[in-house]
Amino acid sequence: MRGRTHLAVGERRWVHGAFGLMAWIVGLVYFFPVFWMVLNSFKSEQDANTSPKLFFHPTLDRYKDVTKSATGLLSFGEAFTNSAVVVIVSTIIVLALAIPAAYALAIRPVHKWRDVLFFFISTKFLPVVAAILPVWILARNLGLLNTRNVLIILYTGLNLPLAVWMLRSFFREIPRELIEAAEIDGAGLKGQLTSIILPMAAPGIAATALLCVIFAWNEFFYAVQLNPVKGSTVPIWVTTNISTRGDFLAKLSAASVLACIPVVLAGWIAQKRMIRGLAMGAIK
Amino acid sequence: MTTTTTTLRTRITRRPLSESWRRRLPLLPALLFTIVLTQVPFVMSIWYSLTDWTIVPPSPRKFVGLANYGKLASDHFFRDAAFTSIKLTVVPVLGALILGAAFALLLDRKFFGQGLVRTLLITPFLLMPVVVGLIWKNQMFHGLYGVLNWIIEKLGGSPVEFVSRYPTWAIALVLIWQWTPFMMLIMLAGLQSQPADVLEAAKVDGATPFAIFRQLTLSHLRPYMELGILLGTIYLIQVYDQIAVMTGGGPGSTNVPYFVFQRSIGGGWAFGRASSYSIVVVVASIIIATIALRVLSGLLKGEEAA
Amino acid sequence: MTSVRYEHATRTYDGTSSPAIDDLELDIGDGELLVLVGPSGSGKSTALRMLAGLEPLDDGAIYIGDQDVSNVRPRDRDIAMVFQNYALYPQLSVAQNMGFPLKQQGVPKEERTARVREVARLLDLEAYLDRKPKNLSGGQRQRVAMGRAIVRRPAVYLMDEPLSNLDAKLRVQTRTEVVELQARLGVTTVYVTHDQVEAMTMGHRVAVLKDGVLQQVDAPGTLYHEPVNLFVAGFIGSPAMNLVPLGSGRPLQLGGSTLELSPAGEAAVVASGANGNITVGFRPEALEVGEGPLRAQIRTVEDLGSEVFVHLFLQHSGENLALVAKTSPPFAGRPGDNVGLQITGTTHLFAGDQSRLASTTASFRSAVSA
Amino acid sequence: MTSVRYEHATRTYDGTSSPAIDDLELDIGDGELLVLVGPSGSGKSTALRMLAGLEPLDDGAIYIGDQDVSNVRPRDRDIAMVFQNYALYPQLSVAQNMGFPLKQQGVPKEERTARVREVARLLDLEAYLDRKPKNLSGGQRQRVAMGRAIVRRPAVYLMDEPLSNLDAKLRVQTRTEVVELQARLGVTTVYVTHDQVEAMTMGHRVAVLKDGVLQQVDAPGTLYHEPVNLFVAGFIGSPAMNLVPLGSGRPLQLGGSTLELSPAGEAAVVASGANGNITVGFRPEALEVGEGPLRAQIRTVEDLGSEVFVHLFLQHSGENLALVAKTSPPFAGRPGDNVGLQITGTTHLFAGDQSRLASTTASFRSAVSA
Amino acid sequence: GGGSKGSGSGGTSGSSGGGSGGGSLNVAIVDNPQMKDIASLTPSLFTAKTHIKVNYTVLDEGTLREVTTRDVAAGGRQFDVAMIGMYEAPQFGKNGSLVDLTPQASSDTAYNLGDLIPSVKNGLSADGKLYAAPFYGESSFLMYRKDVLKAAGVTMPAHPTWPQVAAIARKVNKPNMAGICLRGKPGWGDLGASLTTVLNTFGATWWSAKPDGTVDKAQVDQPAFKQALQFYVSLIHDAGEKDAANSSFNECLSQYKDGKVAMWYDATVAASNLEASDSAVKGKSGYAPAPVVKTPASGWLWSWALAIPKTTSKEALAWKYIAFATGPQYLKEAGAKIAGGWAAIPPGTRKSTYEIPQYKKAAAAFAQPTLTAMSEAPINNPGTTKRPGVPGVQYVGIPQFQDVGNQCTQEFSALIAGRESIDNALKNCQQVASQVGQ
Ligand SMILES: Nc1ncnc2c1ncn2[C@@H]1O[C@H](COP(=O)(O)OP(=O)(O)OP(=O)(O)O)[C@@H](O)[C@H]1O
Ligand SMILES: Nc1ncnc2c1ncn2[C@@H]1O[C@H](COP(=O)(O)OP(=O)(O)OP(=O)(O)O)[C@@H](O)[C@H]1O
Ligand SMILES: [Mg+2]
Ligand SMILES: [Mg+2]
Repeated sequence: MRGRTHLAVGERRWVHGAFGLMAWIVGLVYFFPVFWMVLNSFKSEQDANTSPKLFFHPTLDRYKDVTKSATGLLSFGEAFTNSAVVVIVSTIIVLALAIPAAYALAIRPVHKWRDVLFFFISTKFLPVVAAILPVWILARNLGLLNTRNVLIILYTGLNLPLAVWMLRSFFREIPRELIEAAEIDGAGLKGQLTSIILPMAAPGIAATALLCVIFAWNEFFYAVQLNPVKGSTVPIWVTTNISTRGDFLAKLSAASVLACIPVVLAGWIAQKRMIRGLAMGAIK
Repeated sequence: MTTTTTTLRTRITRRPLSESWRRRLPLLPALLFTIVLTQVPFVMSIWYSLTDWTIVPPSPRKFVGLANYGKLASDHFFRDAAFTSIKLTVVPVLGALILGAAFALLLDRKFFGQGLVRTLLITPFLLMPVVVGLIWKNQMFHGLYGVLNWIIEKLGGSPVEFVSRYPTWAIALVLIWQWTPFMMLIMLAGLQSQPADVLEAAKVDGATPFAIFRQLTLSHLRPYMELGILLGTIYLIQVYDQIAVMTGGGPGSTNVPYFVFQRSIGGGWAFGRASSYSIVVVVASIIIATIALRVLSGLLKGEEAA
Repeated sequence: MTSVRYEHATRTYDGTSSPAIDDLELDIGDGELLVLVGPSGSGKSTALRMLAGLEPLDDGAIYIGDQDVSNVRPRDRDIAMVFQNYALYPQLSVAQNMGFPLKQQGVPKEERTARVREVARLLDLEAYLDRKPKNLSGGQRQRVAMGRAIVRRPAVYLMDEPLSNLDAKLRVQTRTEVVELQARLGVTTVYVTHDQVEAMTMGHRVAVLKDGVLQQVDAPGTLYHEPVNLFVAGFIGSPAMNLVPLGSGRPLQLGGSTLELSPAGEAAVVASGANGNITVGFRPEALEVGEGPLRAQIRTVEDLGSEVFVHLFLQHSGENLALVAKTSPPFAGRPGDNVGLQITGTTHLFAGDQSRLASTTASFRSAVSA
Repeated sequence: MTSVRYEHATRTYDGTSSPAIDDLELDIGDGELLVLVGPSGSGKSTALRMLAGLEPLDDGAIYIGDQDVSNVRPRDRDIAMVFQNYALYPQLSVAQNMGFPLKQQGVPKEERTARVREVARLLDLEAYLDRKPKNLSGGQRQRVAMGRAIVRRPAVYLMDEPLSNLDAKLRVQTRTEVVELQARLGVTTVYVTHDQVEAMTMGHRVAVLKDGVLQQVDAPGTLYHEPVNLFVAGFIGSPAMNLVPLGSGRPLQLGGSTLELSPAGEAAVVASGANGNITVGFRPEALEVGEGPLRAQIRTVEDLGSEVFVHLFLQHSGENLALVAKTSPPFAGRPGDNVGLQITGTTHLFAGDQSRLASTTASFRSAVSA
Repeated sequence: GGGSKGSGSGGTSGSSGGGSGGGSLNVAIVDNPQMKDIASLTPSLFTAKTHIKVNYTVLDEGTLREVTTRDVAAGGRQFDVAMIGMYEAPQFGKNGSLVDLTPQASSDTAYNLGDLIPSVKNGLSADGKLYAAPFYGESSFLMYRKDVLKAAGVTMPAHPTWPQVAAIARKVNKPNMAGICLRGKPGWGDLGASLTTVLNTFGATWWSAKPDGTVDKAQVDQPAFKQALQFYVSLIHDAGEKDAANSSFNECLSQYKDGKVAMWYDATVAASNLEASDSAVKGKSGYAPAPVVKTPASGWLWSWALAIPKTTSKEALAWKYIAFATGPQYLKEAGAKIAGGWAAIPPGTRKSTYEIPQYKKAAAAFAQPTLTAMSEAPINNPGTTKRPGVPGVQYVGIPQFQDVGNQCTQEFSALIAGRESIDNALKNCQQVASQVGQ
């Protein structure tokens, strides 16, 4: 009201201000590499590959370069579409599988639920690199190489343990009485999920989904090994701007900026909800 | 009353599934999916590890028993990689955790532009690992054109060849940079889940901010820290992209995933040998993970199976 | 026929050693309103949860009508329940909360709306139908929980301290509504409360639990005037009955006075063998302060405006015995005054095994004159 | 000198339009126990939080002793507070919770242990000292919160409904302990409660809040017998005072009878100009059921054992007016009976602006005979 | 040919090939500028005429090798045409994983097989069969700043030796301009390539050969090897570029263009960058053959070439594409159409390239030195002793070299960075190299 509402009683204004200032400094320093990348994306290759310069002729040419599409080459648009499809579909499947599983681990727990949970999370310790060959052979034999489907399946597998783990803790936060009340009021599994559990765990589900999206959007290794061709995703597109015989930093920066925008935007928009979601019950 | 009784009766007679199957059913799709997706390749890897299979030059897969495992025992490159792996997991996880906690504490109070600063701090986590590695290597760490050296020179120091001279620390720094926001989010969640009334009670009870932090906040954050360590470890133990683009391996930067990569598709093409490495890694990881999870099961404590 | 019957019903929670409900035998008639009371942790909520199907039975059975429902799922039991902590659906509006059970039954939308509106009017909630529970005060939330239960016409109502968070005025009002509604619909109801007034006024019968064991089931007046044992005597009524252990000597002595029983009372004591330690109980309103052979000192005086509680100390076998008397204002005594006491109402006698021997008239006689 | 003074203290929460505490003027003497009452949401907790330094003042000032503490940090105010929702430290054991404020003051470990143990004994918590709060029942938690406050010897105690979750018996016991402790230590105390008995019996004075505005501060008896306005009259006492708006006609008419005031009362009404609508109030215990000119019908009878509430309907200008009378048992009337009513105690007269005009004796006279 | 196999090449390759009326191909290429140029010209120069749609996958060298090697060797059928290097071509050819291109190439008169630079053709062949058609070729030579050397009063000999170059480097070395840029970044194709040419001419070798040309013994622990490595590393330490352990072609290119180094030993293709119109050092450079010590020539030879995996079902279409991409016609058409102009057309594959007038003009500064370097590359006899894995200069043409080279150059790079001792590095490398052939 009077601007003093941020101050607790007896708190001194300059102390408050000093902490604010410190946070700003930390934030700016921390963000600097990203800022530098964005800055470089507006430079010429010449300017980018030399001593740091703050003053230069900004140009959008690198953006033109990287978005210029030639038939036959993976274009930004295609990569973006592919990424979007792969990420969205896999995240939806993850949630569709993880929600019932989390229900069975948290709300009406199965016998030995703890072991099941350990199993899920322990699969995250399998080194992705080490599994690539059998995975590649399986994909080859199933005719899945060079398809989006193989990425959808793998990203689902990558994120599923995390999602089960997190959703289980969120579901545990839902007061037991609510579920009991719904049961007494005559609701079955579907009724309980749609009217109680999902709406209540919504911030948690959103946080989980966002993490899945981030990890899937940025995944490079499986994508390049199993589907490097035209059907591939944004990270592959970004690396096509790297060159072994010539400068590429400015172009790469421009490409990276474009590639990161969707997830960065999603992260920025969802950060509050994400914190709320995590606070809800990432623990327990 | 009579109508209720009859509906009651008809409902009672219908009981298709036993209780335990009704409970298990929702779990099965996810469980089957995970088992098929992780265990089938795992079993295949076990089989490969018992052969001398190489792709280049193509050789017939010959069963060699445990020979690959025998050679592994004396492989000091593998040991070095394991050691590097530990360093490149422990240092970034702890570093990111500490920094993340510090940032979270800074962000937990209201100030002008709080949302914006949080946004700035969160961004590194959202970037692609490959891109992060390249930016840091070429634009921050570069011996000649890097911003860090530029600053060092402006301050009168002599340039440092960060990546080639201190590869472990350079990679660790980048990993810390990228994972601090994640830890920060978790810590922030922890701080914000701290009940406001408890903090008020502490103030009234005469506790200074430092006393509140040490005596109350720290223990409240504990499970959140454990979660951060768990998730951070899971992802950081697998780091590959940043190493590939920053150093391309070498002493001090080849961790186990990169080592396995080199032995297999990265040029070794010896899939029999490489598979034996992965099996060892998987088994070791699971042993460590199980111990860690049981120790950490502060995370699951107090939840009795219902 | 929707009577309810607990038959040797027993429930022990995992990780605890003694049962929360122990071998409960209880018959509740069709259309009866049974009030369930007992100290905190005595198993009241557990008893309701067992009936609702939320807790499995470890032993015994529960019947609704003549059907054994021990293995029937909650949603198939046709029960409506008001939870102790409301258990409102936070993301649904008040109207949706109250309409939820109807929706699950497939009641068409218009009928749902109409019935919800009717109940909301009854509970004075019409103005809040579109709000979310978190924007309601505690009392309003509790009324929504009540509304969600009574919007249905189930076989049985279960209400777990449904009025505990209402302020005094609203509480009186809502209590009356509940009683009238229950009488009108004739739905068998189990009602848990820790409020003395509710316990005494609402139920056809009152059941008293202690540590999971049923102590007494009776009409409220019977409970008040003829408690079966020490526990019930001390639990029903506020301020509580004065209970004085008088040992086994004869005649009964208190603070230098002799307690003279009516012949009937005397006979009962004798008949019981007069063994064990006898405890004498008399309610605060049966203790008259002013004249009387018993000498006591006033400790505090609590003037509630409409009545006065006088807390007294009595020297009895070397100890300070605390007693409470209730009188009408004005009361002139002050803390520290020495006053005389006499019993004017019923006196209860309890045997060493805590059971009641007799309720009789009695009076103190100065020991000196004896 | 640890008197407390609110001086024009005002607090408006962000996002709300009207102040939660509005221009509060209140003097609390050194060593006084002031009870704060008011309906839910009236600002009781806010008033305590302002005094504790947890809410900034938007206007006015607060003094502890003769120091203006408006800008002093909570930890420097030397206050101990029992929070409405306990606010226990979940990660600390009961003993650590209670020892926390002492630790902050640097009290050495042995002394801390000793003092905690002493308080635990007082509150019957000795068996639980090593438990974490989440393993306690609601009542036990509340006692820990209480213990954490009283283990200190602060300048001021603030207690926000500290006994609300205890069962009747324990409540009476703890209430007595608190009063004795406060008297012994002489620490200035502000005590919030919604319990009528506590309000009437614990405090030296009682302050009544409504919508953030202080209505009356007085000794409990004064409050009960001479409420300054309609709100206080209706709020204090349970069952509440019967309040009947009688309009502005003279003589005052109720249900076909005439209300005949004492000369003093009549004079007061006349002196006030007799304008506006007069409301008449009389407490349930002042209403005698049986003989009397006023004819009413019994609606329900609530027999509490120790007393009986009779709910009545009275035809008054075409409407059913609800009245309550309180009598001693036994009461023979049954719902539906027609009975006569008469006023036997004080009658309060309130003006159109809700303020009390006079408290006087009055009686009804049959209109027919007038 | 494998035309009878089903068209199971996964998701995106639309219609099955075989006919001349169209179809589509999956082609994997490396991320060099010349490859990107052809990718953007393919629709107009190839698809428009043949109606064959070409889907390119552009990958960096390392990833391309991972993906194509596995695809070709294990039959993934991910690609119909794969770009492979000179290192792989003969090996894969001998393994039977690649289609022999000789019949088609020799019967296709427009393709003009005889026009290929012989050393390149030789390097891509095994047992006289051509397994990959060269798209791009390079050798290595020494680039130096004429102005800088002149200012320092030194002249570059026409055929410099390494000691001479080292002396010049040390002489012109200044705090703000290093004497020479040499590769130091780990990788058999990075540090491994430059260093191996130095090893060769110092008389060192990775392995000795048995009489039949197969691997005999690892020679990393021999004095000559240590001497060469010592020479290379101390030259970098004394007069090399900053952060050498991190530098390869691109890093040296930036520094050379930025005036931070006076000399640079690297791929001949660099010259087209230095002489490009926007280059700050245009016209200031001289080009000398790769320095030598004990051998007459030491320049490397490398080619990126297009090959057809045996597993593809579209052999005919694939050849059509290869004939277009590596044929003489493309070279003539591309110059006018690509952003870099004539100087940027794929060099080092055909003799006829060096007769195109526009190219001769645009590449006047380096065309001749490049052609000479390529022709003189000692592809069958790189060192002073008999070694396995020929043809091959800067690599040993055996499957294990990739892995050995990677691991050893990691050690050597650490040595350059000063994190490792030379003895330890050599010991580790010897251990790795010794595992070959056991
Ligand atoms: N989930 C549980 N696990 C273990 N013990 C429990 C559980 N719920 C209740 N109890 C124990 O069972 C006993 C009966 O609990 P119950 O909730 O039925 O008491 P109550 O009579 O409803 O008490 P209140 O008046 O406090 O609500 C108590 O001792 C309690 O501690
Ligand atoms: N943090 C807050 N933000 C906005 N409004 C608030 C906040 N806290 C309390 N209020 C409002 O301020 C008013 C006074 O609240 P307060 O908690 O002081 O009431 P109270 O008298 O203690 O009530 P109760 O008896 O229910 O505890 C209420 O209308 C309440 O809704
Ligand atoms: Mg209960
Ligand atoms: Mg309050």
